[in-house]
This record gives sequence, C-alpha cells and structure tokens, in this order.
Amino acid sequence: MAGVKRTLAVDLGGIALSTPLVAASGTFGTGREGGLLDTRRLGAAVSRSITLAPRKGAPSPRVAETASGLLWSVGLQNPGIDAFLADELPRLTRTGIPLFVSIAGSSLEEYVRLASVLQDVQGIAGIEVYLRGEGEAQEGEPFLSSAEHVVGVVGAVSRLSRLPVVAKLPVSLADLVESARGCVRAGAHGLTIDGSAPGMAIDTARLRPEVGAISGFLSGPAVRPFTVRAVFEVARILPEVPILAAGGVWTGNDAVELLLAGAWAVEMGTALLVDPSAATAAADGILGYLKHKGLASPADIRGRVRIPEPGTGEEAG
Amino acid sequence: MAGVKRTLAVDLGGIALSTPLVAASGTFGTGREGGLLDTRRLGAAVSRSITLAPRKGAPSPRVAETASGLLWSVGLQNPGIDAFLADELPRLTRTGIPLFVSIAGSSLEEYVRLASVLQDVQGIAGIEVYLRGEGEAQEGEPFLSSAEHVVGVVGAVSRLSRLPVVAKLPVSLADLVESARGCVRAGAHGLTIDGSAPGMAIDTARLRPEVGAISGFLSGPAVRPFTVRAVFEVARILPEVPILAAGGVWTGNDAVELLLAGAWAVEMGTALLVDPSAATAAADGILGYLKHKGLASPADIRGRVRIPEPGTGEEAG
Amino acid sequence: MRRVRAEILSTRRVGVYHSLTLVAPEIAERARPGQFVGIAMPAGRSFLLRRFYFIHQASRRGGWAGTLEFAFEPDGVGAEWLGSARAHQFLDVMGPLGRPFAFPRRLTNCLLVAEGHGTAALTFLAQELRARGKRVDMIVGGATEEAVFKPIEVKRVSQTVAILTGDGSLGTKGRPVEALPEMAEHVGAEVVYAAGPRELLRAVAEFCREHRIPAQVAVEERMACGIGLCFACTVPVVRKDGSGYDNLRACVEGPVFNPARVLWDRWMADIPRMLPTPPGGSPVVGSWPG
Amino acid sequence: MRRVRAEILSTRRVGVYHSLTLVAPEIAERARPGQFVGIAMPAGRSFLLRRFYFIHQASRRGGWAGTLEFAFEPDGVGAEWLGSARAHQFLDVMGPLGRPFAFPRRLTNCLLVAEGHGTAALTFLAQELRARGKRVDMIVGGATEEAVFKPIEVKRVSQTVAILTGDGSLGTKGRPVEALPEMAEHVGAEVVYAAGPRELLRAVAEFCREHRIPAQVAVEERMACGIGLCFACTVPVVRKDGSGYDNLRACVEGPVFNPARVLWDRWMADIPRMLPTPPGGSPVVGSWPG
Ligand SMILES: Cc1cc2nc3c(=O)[nH]c(=O)nc-3n(C[C@H](O)[C@H](O)[C@H](O)COP(=O)(O)OP(=O)(O)OC[C@H]3O[C@@H](n4cnc5c(N)ncnc54)[C@H](O)[C@@H]3O)c2cc1C
Ligand SMILES: Cc1cc2nc3c(=O)[nH]c(=O)nc-3n(C[C@H](O)[C@H](O)[C@H](O)COP(=O)(O)OP(=O)(O)OC[C@H]3O[C@@H](n4cnc5c(N)ncnc54)[C@H](O)[C@@H]3O)c2cc1C
Ligand SMILES: Cc1cc2nc3c(=O)[nH]c(=O)nc-3n(C[C@H](O)[C@H](O)[C@H](O)COP(=O)(O)O)c2cc1C
Ligand SMILES: Cc1cc2nc3c(=O)[nH]c(=O)nc-3n(C[C@H](O)[C@H](O)[C@H](O)COP(=O)(O)O)c2cc1C
Ligand code: FES
Ligand code: FES
Repeated sequence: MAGVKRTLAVDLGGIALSTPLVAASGTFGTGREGGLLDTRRLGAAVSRSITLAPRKGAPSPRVAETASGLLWSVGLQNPGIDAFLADELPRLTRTGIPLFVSIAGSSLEEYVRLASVLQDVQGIAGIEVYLRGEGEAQEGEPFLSSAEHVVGVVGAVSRLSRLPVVAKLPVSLADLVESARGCVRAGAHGLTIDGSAPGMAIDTARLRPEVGAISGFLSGPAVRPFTVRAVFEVARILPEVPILAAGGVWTGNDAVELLLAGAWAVEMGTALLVDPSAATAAADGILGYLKHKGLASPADIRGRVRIPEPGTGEEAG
Repeated sequence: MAGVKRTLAVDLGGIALSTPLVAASGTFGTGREGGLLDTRRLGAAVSRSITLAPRKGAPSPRVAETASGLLWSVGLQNPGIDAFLADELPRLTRTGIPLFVSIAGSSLEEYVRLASVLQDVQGIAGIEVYLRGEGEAQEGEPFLSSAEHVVGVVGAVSRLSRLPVVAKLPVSLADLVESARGCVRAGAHGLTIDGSAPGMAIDTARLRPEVGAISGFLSGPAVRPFTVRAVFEVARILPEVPILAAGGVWTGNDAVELLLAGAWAVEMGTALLVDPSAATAAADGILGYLKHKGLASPADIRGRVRIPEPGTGEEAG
Repeated sequence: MRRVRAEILSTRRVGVYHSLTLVAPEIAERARPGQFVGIAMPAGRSFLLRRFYFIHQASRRGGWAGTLEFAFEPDGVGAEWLGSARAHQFLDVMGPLGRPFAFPRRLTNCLLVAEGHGTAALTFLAQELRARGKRVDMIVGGATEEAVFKPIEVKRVSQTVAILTGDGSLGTKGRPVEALPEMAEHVGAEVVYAAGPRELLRAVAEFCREHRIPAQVAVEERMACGIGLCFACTVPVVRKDGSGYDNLRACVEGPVFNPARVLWDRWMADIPRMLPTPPGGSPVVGSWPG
Repeated sequence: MRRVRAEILSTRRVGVYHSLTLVAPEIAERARPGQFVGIAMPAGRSFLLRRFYFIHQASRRGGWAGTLEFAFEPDGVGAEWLGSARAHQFLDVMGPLGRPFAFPRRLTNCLLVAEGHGTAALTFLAQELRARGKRVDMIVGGATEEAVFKPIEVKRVSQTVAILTGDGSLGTKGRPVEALPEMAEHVGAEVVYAAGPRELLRAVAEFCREHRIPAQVAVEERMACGIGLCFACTVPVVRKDGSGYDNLRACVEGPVFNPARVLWDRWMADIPRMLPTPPGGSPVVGSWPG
C-alpha cells in the first residue's frame, strides 16, 4: 500500500500523544535519573503515585521474581504532594513528554485535596487516579473495595478537576465493567485498565514471604492475558472512552494485541525496568505491524479483534 | 536428624492420601489413556467436571500458550453424569487412586441432582464442586457471580451429601475469603483454592482470539503467586479446614511453597499435561525438602510461613 | 507409546525446514505413518507446552536402526528453539502418539496429497504402502521450491509425482489440491491420503466424497498433553451411525480421520462464536458455557 | 552509565565462582570500585530481571584495556544461565551503576573486610587505593577455601591479609568479622571498607561506630531496574541532620553507604516487619569524612 502516511500518534479524546506508549506509574523515576531510559518513543508518562503526606513505603525486599512476572510492593514511597510539586514535577515535565500525575489517597478527602492542589499546576496532561484499596476500613469495609467507593472517588476528583481524569482500575476489582461504566458516568475522561493483581511468593528456604509487605502485586508478561480480557470487556461497552492498558506489555506485538482488544494506548512498566529502550523497540514493532497490514495509525487497529456480532452466535454445546 | 520416619502421607480431615499431590480436574483423562501418566505418587485425582447432560464443550482452538501460562477453554466437554458413571468412573477408580468427582451445573437444581446421583456410587473419595459462573443469569445476575450463590450451591450439595464435599473456589471470585468461610459454615468438608483466572489472548496476525470461546482461564506457573496469596489468606482464617491449592504447581518447591502458605495438599494440572511424571518429581522434591529441614511429613510445614504477629506491625506509610 | 530421553543424532536444513534425527529405538520400533512425537521445551522458558511433529522416518532395520526423523519450520518460539538444538543434545520425547493411517486391504492405487510439512508424514506412508505392494502416486507442494519437502525422496517412493508451488519456482504454479482431479483420474486413485493445511484436507474431503473415493487425512489441532488427558485438541467428527457428532481428541482418536466424517464448517469456523448479550445487558464472554 | 552489547572475552571457574571478562570499553573506562553492572537475561525465559554484579576489574590500560570482569556463584536460575555463557557470546550490559567507594583524602591506613563475592569488589578497591598511595590491609573469607575469592590476588594487593573460612580449610576457622578488632588494632586502621553479607556489614558498622573509625560498606538489595526508576532497592538511611531517615535507592544513592547511617535493625528485620520509628528519634551521625 504505497501512499499511506503512517503515524504512531494517537488522540486520547483531546490529549495528543506522539505514540501510544506510556511509561506506567512507579516505573518512570523522579526525573533525576535520566541516562539510560530511552524516552524518544514515549507518548506520555505517568508519575509515581503521590499522596498528601510523604510516605516511606514498604519494607524491603520490595520485589521478587516469579514465572514471567514481577511481584512488587513499593508501598507508594513518595515525598508527598508538596515536595513532589516543588522538586520532582519540574524535572519530570522538562522531558517534554506529556505527564500524567498519579494520585493516591486513604480517603475521599485526601483524593479531593490532591486533585485540588493539582488544578493550579502548569504543564500536566492529566491526573491518573490510583485506586487500590490501601486506605483504612470505612464502616468495616476496606476503602476502595467496592465499585461504589471507586466511583465515588473518581466522581469527586472529576467534578472538581479541569484536567482530564483517568481512573486506573485494577482487573481484580469486583465488578470491573460496572466500575468502569460508573467512573465514566461520574465524569472520568478515560480509564487505565491495570492487569496487575495481588499476589504472594514464599522463600521456601527461609520460610518467609519474598516481599517485605507479605503480599504485593504481580506485573509483567504473566498477567497480559488478564489485561487483554479486561480491556476487551470494558472497551466493548465503552467504545467512546479512551482506554489505556497496563499489564504485560513488552513488545510491539503485545501492544498491538491490546490495541486490537480495544485499548487506545498502552502503559509499559516492568518492561521499561528491565529494558530501558523497550518503548522504542515496541514503537518499531507497532509501525512494522501497521505497515504489514497497510494501515495508517494505531487508531486503525483499535478494538479490531474479530468477534461475531452479538446474536449471530450459536451455542456449540 | 536421624530416626525421623518420613512420609508424604496427608490426612485431609479423614480422607487419607498417600501424598499431597492431586491430579487436577480436567487434566487426568478418562481412565482410558493410561500409558504415560505416572500415577505412582499421586495421592488423589479429580475427574473432569461432569454435568447432568452431555456437553460437547467449546469450539477449537481450546488452548493457547501465554508467558509461563496456559490459556484454556475446554467448555466442560463431558458425557453427562449417566455415561460417566457407566463408562468412565469404573476405569478411573480401578487405578486405586482416591478419586474426587467434580460436578458442574448451570443452576442450583442441577448441582443438587448431580450430588444426589453420586450418593449411591461406590469408590468415590469425595465431590469437588466446580463453581465458575458458567450458568445462565438468574434475576439479571450471572449464576455463581456472588458469594451468596456460591455458598448456596455448596450448602445445598453438602447438606444432602454423605460424601465429603470440597468447594473449588476461583481466586477471581469477589469476596473469596467470605465465600470460603460461608462454604465451610454451610457444610463443606474442604476447599480447593484455584489460582486460574479468566484471561484472553489475541492472534495479532489473524486479528482473532487465540481460543475459540474468545476468553478462557489462565493456568500454569504464571498464576502461582495468585494461588499462594489466596491460600495464605483463606488458611489464616480457616486453619482447621482442609485446603487444596490449584494453580501453578510444577515442582516440589512449588508444592512446598503452597503448603507453607497453608495448603494441606496441592493439585497439579498444567504440569501433568506437559510432564506426565511431574507428580513423581514433585514428590521427590517435597521429600528432599522435608529431609533437609529434618521434618517428618507435609503436615509439619503446613501454614508455617513466618509472618509477624498481627498487631505488632505498624503501617509503613 | 513411550517417553524417552533421546539423543539428537543429526540436524540439518532441508529447504525451509529443519530436520532432526533422534536415537529413540523404543519409539522408532513402534512408529507408523501418521503418528507423531511430542517434544518437551527446556526448563526455565516462558513457553511451556510440548511441540508435536509427524514422524517422517522411523528406521527399524539397517545402519540407522532405532532412529527417528521429523521436520519442521522454525517459525514460532518453540520450533525456533528446536531449530537451534545440536547433535548430541538430548530431548524429552513422547511417541509414537496418535492413531496411524490404515493401509488398504484390497485396494491398490494410493494417491497421497501433501502440502508443506505434510509431505514429511506422507513420504513415510508412501514407503510403507510400497512395502505392502501398493502403487503410490503423490502430489506435493509448498509456497516456494524451498518449502517442497525432499522432492527427490518423494520421486523415489512414488510412481508419478506432481509438484506445485505457490510461486511456480518448482513444478507447476498452484496448490497441490488443484492437481487432484486430473491426477486421481490419471493414476486411477482408489484411496486418497492427505496431510497439510486444513483447506487442503477439506478440499480432499469434498473431492473424495463426490467421487466416492475412500480417504484418510492427518489433522493438526492445538494440543496441550498429546496423550488424551485434557480434551484440548478436539475435532468435530460425525458418529458412524450418523446420530450426531462428537468432539474427538486428535491426539488419541486422531490425528488420522476419515475426512467424510469431519464437520469441516464447524471445525474451521473462522471467527469464534459468542453468546448473545443477556437481558441484564452486560456481555457474557467470560467463560464458555459448555 | 552506558548500556552496551558486550562480547564475552573469557569465562573461567575461580573456586565456587564463575568469572566473566567482557569487552566493554564504554563501561570499563568509567568504572570505579563499588560500582556494579546489570546483565539482561535472554529473551523467552521465565526469569525476567537483570542480575547485578560488582565490578571486579576494569582495565583502562595495557593489553586488557576496555575489559571488565565480575564474578558470581551460579546458584539461582539467572546466575546459572550466566554461568553457562561462553566466550564470544554477547551480553546486554548496563554500567557502571551506582555510587562508588570514596577514597580518603587525608587518612592512609585502609582496612578492607570482605566475605564471599564481596572480595571481588574490594580487590578492585584495594588496587585503586594502592594507586593513590594508601596502605591496604585485607580480611577476606568464605565458607570454604573454594569460596575465598582469588586469595593470591588479595595477597598481592594488600600489605597484610587475614583469611578466615567457615570450615577452616584455608586460613583461620571463623568469619572475617572475627578478625576485625585485632587486625584493626594491628594495622592501625584509619578507614574501614566492607562488602559481603549484611551480618558482616552490620558488625563492621558497630565496630567502627564504637571505635570512631570512618567506614563505607557496599550493600546488596534486590533490584528491578538498577537505575533509579522503581524504588525497589531501598535501604533505610538516617539523614545527615538526624531529622529522620529516608529509604534510599541502593542502585543510585548506593550501593556504597556510610554504615553508621544505615538503620540495620529496620533493614534486616528477619521477619517482615514494619518498625515504628525509634522512640529516641533517629541517631545523628557524622557523614563520611573523606
Ligand atoms: C499432530 C501434529 C503434527 C504436527 N506435525 C508437524 C510437522 O511435522 N512439522 C511442523 O513444522 N509442524 C507440525 N505441527 C505443528 C507443530 O506442533 C508446532 O505447532 C509448530 O512447529 C509451531 O510451533 P512454534 O513453537 O514454532 O509456534 P508458536 O507460535 O510458539 O506456538 C504456540 C502454540 O501454538 C501451537 N501451534 C502453533 N501452530 C500450530 C499448528 N499448526 N498446529 C497445532 N498447534 C500449533 C504450538 O504447538 C504452541 O502450543 C504438528 C502439529 C500437530 C498437532
Ligand atoms: C549491587 C549488587 C551487587 C551484586 N554483586 C554480586 C557479585 O559480585 N557476585 C554475586 O555472586 N552476586 C552479586 N549480587 C547478587 C546478584 O545480583 C544475584 O542476585 C545473584 O547472582 C543471584 O541471582 P540468581 O539468578 O542466581 O538467583 P535467583 O534466585 O534466580 O534470583 C531471584 C531474584 O532475586 C534476586 N536476588 C537473589 N539474590 C540476591 C542478592 N544476594 N542480592 C540482591 N538480589 C538478589 C535476583 O537478582 C533475582 O531478581 C549483587 C547484587 C547487588 C544488588
Ligand atoms: C516497581 C513498581 C512500582 C509501581 N508503582 C506504582 C504506583 O506507584 N502507582 C501505580 O498506579 N502503579 C504502580 N505500578 C504498577 C504499574 O504502573 C503497572 O500498572 C503495572 O506494573 C502493570 O504493568 P507492567 O506489566 O507493564 O509492569 C508499579 C509497578 C512496578 C513494577
Ligand atoms: C485443559 C484444562 C482443562 C480443565 N478443565 C477443568 C474442569 O473441567 N474442571 C475444573 O474444575 N477445572 C478444570 N481445569 C482447571 C484445573 O483443574 C486447575 O484448577 C487449573 O488448571 C490450575 O492448576 P494448574 O496451574 O496446575 O494447571 C482445567 C485445566 C486445564 C489446563
Ligand atoms: S492434547 Fe490433551 S487430549 Fe489431546
Ligand atoms: S532497582 Fe529500581 S530504583 Fe533501584
């Protein structure tokens, strides 16, 4: 197909990215490391998750290797929103890559305060809302354990925010599809579907958990099938909503798989930690795929996995 | 430690197994295959899941390979309970290995009928209740999607059954811990915690799902961290209840990891498919571990992972 | 059926294929055409499943006694690893797996149609048919000359041969199935055997049904265990009494089937089927309802 | 800090260790003692993370210019793979990573204490200290004679040497830390450097604090990225002003730390524990004098 002008650019409902590859939260450093991370083909990056007060994070060890996976539990180590804005953000935005700031709270109030503070900050592309239930129990129920809580937080943040708000929903959330729909109704601009899920590993020689926090979250290629499935299910009911897919993206082919499932862009975490130029390689892979299929841009493959129209199917039973 | 009499035998609350290694449902064949499957060190086996009526199962392909995982969707192909009892069960029990029969239904009534039929059958060690929501929606909600449904089914089966009933709970179940507690209160003799969870993979060359049923379940080493965590959490609150762990057990060390997490025995699925003598190798591995630690039996390591006493910890935040 | 640690005697390139010869007397002695082997991948890889290959040669006599040959294209990760294996390395091999081709009792003229690596399976069959006094003719093909597996050996074992390649680089331009009608007529085919892509097998099925020629085809379906344990590898096959069909396991009830009984449409359904959306609204695609 | 595709020049066994020499001029030219490299595992494995190793030698001059050596015990899957690597193979290497040991400006008598593969890091340090006119004495050790890394080289680079092995198969029976008091006194240690297991580093910290000897230790903590991106590798280190502690990344803010400022109890908690801040507040300690 001669004459096709090929691009990697994607438009997340008004947020223009030069590629659909986004550095995932917690794997992009603080803007001071520089050096080996090859950012040329990153369309955007997400900061580590920032809380109101500084957090020292989880005890070590904080990572363990599992079969095709990385079990991590960093415990949201971060300097708190004030120090982040003063020291970290300026360096992060200086890279020129659109930056999402990830926020994490232990209560609705904390999320609201974090979002408010960010309203007056220049140079941020958007807010990604971290939604793991790390907060305290409220009326017996752990915070963020139900769709209701999650939608409540995302709604509150979205209502007050002039910046686009992306809700990062773990696949392990009960009622993922319902939560996704709820977040969008409540005003979320987009969704990050995160395939990493709670896991644990035990050092059998020393009879102790492999990570200091006892359990952590599993990421890496092992979890990609969960990400693919969740993205597919959410994208089908919310085809107009920008979806970022996180969890198990390493190569260009992995990215294509998630775009086919319905993602608008993909986040890369573990891959960047192991291979600091993974995004550049993935970009080449996507371009090669587009070329091979004679297509012009990532939007051309978004959600294009071939499945039957509902209703035409027949039970194989 | 000289003089330690070492055994692999375990007692699942009255069900005596010669080893803690159990062939998982759907991976043990029909009793006709014989030959290469090395059953010498299997403490028990679970039949494929049996439904009331015959089922043809899912369209092909039924498996796909993912990073350290196997995505499968067999769709419960089985000859139905009558043909199973007539043709398959006699061969399966002839192996001399304690056999659990796995039952699957689309409604409470089907489960109850299946369990009733099995009451009069000789030579079965117990019933394993398959609890994936494959049934039809009931009042809008998919069958078995909530703890309430799951506990309802397990309770009904347990009440009428003279055979020990083991509830096979997927880690992806919302409220896993609550469901586990509920099942035991409702009469379940034991629990199988199953780390395999719904996943999907896409063939990017052909733009179609890798498995005919669109999505399947992911098993194999990739999911072991989920199994470990779920077993750990359930075993902590139900230390008196026999727990079988399924999902990612390949080697003796994997089995030990799950025993340390709190399992009383482990099921092996994917490993047996790839290496028909995986159970024998795993048994040797467990024995070697016991020997190294100077312990006498698998019960000596059950739940022995070292964690801090509740209450002594402080939030690292 | 045995599982052995087999030493690689030799490896070589044959066009686009890698061909491995193993020392595996326990398997070689029992191997029959249409059967296959399952090769384990090494530990520590992210790809877990065995890879399955048709047996191309199994020597029971002579200097190569006890050896076994199979061939493959090193396209995916597993076959690529296998392609990098070297002589004297050991492989974990299960075999011979599956039901072999049946030899005709009365009939004599056998036409064998193969495409791609299917030719590896059918040259073995050709030899065994010849040894039983049958006449063998073959149609073989591939995308290019390089993809036509051992054409010289094919010529050696068959009376007449038609070769077709996608790009015309060897023999006639086209696909093997295109030569079927003429060749069948020309050689007076009484039985047809086929191995290769599903499209070929299906076309053979149609041709043979139409012309009432008995046929056997060796299918490939994704496998996990290869020994009947898991029902991963099923093919829909009509019952002998026509009362319906069963999903039969290609690894133990196949891979050789009577093509007239395979439900090709159902098996080859290009797109997967799905359930209608339930009244509640949310899509039920999570798990197949059986 | 560079990432290169480096050719393996040679591999050899050194007691229980494997030692690899790489051609990596971009890294070798910049390498300083205490720094380390990160080696990628090959594609298609189930183990994903890089493995990190202290730089044992980095030749900037002479016939070996541009080469780099490190050593490891092939115990786990990653190191085992690396142990099977052969000359002329290429590795994906990042380095030099981390902050190196600082050299003392005024002080002269340096005592280096190492156990296990820590000796590989400290012989490099010894050379550089000698090149700066310092006196170097060393205490080295390991479980057995085989686990004492290059004792002859150790003797070559240091004035006096104490060797201790767990089983007494070489030198004195015991662990390196046991020789510390006597040796420090004997050689008039003004600065102590250490590398090895945490128990050793902690004991060195205690000894040096008690005796008011400035010290530096190179720690090991599990790492994911090795370049500061992920906060996997943190060590709790008291702030210079004593106002509290921070979890510092061993890969960019370490691996060399002032042991007086490391919160050993917190870091080494044998069972995972989330420790309360010490009631007395964090201790105020002087920073590395230099
Ligand atoms: C009975 C039988 C006989 C076979 N004989 C041959 C042969 O003689 N020569 C040959 O080259 N190939 C043969 N195949 C296909 C072969 O088993 C491998 O699937 C193929 O080499 C691709 O593996 P890979 O690791 O390169 O691909 P990958 O893409 O890594 O494979 C991923 C998974 O899909 C499966 N898969 C991929 N392609 C096929 C296929 N066509 N059929 C079944 N499963 C597939 C693989 O086995 C693996 O589980 C046969 C398959 C079967 C079932
Ligand atoms: C700064 C630094 C320098 C090091 N220098 C050396 C050296 O010079 N020689 C040497 O033999 N080893 C060294 N190590 C340890 C080394 O990185 C490997 O962890 C070790 O070789 C074990 O890897 P494996 O693949 O054999 O073990 P596996 O059991 O497969 O490792 C599993 C995971 O745990 C990590 N891990 C295991 N042991 C350690 C450890 N002691 N420290 C940190 N992470 C660990 C691995 O890196 C891997 O991510 C160093 C570690 C660090 C952080
Ligand atoms: C070391 C590490 C730290 C992480 N920290 C955060 C975090 O602070 N906030 C967050 O939203 N996600 C965090 N994540 C999750 C990633 O952003 C990503 O969602 C997840 O790792 C799955 O993607 P991957 O498989 O590409 O790694 C972290 C992941 C890793 C590996
Ligand atoms: C091919 C295949 C078929 C399966 N069929 C069933 C089944 O019919 N019923 C069931 O309860 N589990 C079934 N399972 C799940 C296994 O019993 C087991 O719970 C799961 O595979 C996780 O264990 P593993 O990682 O050891 O494979 C099946 C698994 C596989 C791989
Ligand atoms: S592959 Fe398991 S039954 Fe055929
Ligand atoms: S290992 Fe990632 S920050 Fe140190």
